[in-house]
Amino acid sequence: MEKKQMQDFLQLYSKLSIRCFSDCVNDFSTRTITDKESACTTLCVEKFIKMSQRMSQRFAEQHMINQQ
Amino acid sequence: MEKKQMQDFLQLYSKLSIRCFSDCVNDFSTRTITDKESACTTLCVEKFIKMSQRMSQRFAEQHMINQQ
Amino acid sequence: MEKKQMQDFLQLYSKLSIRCFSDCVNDFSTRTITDKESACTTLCVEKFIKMSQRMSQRFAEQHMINQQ
Amino acid sequence: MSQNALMAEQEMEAMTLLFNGMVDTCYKKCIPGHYREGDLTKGEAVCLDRCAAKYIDLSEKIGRQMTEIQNTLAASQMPSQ
Amino acid sequence: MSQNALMAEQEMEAMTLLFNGMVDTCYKKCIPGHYREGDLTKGEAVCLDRCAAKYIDLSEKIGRQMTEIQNTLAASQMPSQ
Amino acid sequence: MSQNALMAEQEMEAMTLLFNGMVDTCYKKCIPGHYREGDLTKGEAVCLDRCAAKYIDLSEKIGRQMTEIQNTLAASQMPSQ
Repeated sequence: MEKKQMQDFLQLYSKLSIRCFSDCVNDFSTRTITDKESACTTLCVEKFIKMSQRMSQRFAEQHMINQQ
Repeated sequence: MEKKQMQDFLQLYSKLSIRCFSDCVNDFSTRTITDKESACTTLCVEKFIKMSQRMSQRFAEQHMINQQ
Repeated sequence: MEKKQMQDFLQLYSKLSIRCFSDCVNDFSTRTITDKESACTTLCVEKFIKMSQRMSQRFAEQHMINQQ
Repeated sequence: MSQNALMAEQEMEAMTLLFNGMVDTCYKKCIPGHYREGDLTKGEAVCLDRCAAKYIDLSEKIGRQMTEIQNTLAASQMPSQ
Repeated sequence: MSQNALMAEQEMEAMTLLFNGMVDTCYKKCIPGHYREGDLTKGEAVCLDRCAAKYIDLSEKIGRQMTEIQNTLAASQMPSQ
Repeated sequence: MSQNALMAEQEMEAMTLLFNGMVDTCYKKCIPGHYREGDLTKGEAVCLDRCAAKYIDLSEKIGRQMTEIQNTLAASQMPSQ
């Protein structure tokens, strides 16, 4: 992987960790992730990546058109 | 425009887009910006830039004095 | 101080200023910091730094173990 | 760096900032903070498409307004130089 | 820069991002926004320890999921190259 | 880079961070999120001026406290080196 790609990957990784943890984990009565928290996180990551891909397409379509 | 100035301009542009869109656009029943949203955005940009200029002056006055 | 350390110091300084001001200052009827605001800020800085140190230890313990 | 390479780099940076701002903002507007499925629902997808279109249009409007303000400021500062 | 030095730098950057994300997120989850004392209370300390453990575990899980998704994408894009 | 140029750069970076933090924080404290006019109202302007003064004073106080803490830490770690 190229350096630029690696940095994008790390940025996305950091952003997903913050966002999905914030949205999915609220119970601090134990130090172990519950099944519910784990399932929520899987869906959060999946949804965010699908959202990102869709936004990329829209951005390419619309922004490129406007630029011409 | 110098490189540093251009970067400041881009940062401000990004910040204003995020802030004014977040504050002014809440209707996603159409893909077209409404007149109300457009007017709100114009005022938002104007107000933010006036705020920024005022803060620059205050910062220069006060911070420079404290440094001496 | 090394360049990297200095940048970390400045980042922490900026973060603490934003956070502690946001949490501790809400009265804009004067331009002078009140005793209450000043006391709150001292505790905020102290608590954040203690929190940071504790998190560093936990991070080192747990993350290093997981990596092996 | 050549003038052209510098402009290409700035254009790239502008696009990245715009895209990231759009993703973060539209995520907040269109995706609720609980997750019942990994796919985008129909409602989420429609909301995101409209949000993207509006975000790009509004950003361009903001860019034009900023350029105007900057030109006005530059013109008003001429005499003092 | 050598391949090894580059990897070490990226590892370092990944750790810094992870640590900063953990500190900011766990601060929001565990420390109320008023300050009655400078020391961490017992409750805050326990909450932070658990939050740190959970954050690191969940981040690793997310890293594995992202790698999987990336591999699936890379495989699916092979034929078109 | 010379020692002086490095210090000037760091001073500049510190000022930029301080200014940006002040603008963002005071905007949140003083400007409501709806926009009825482009000019700053009298109330907004007064609030911003006071917020700026307080922000700079408090930041300097925080800077002094951080330096003290750092010195205490450095002193306490001396013996173990």
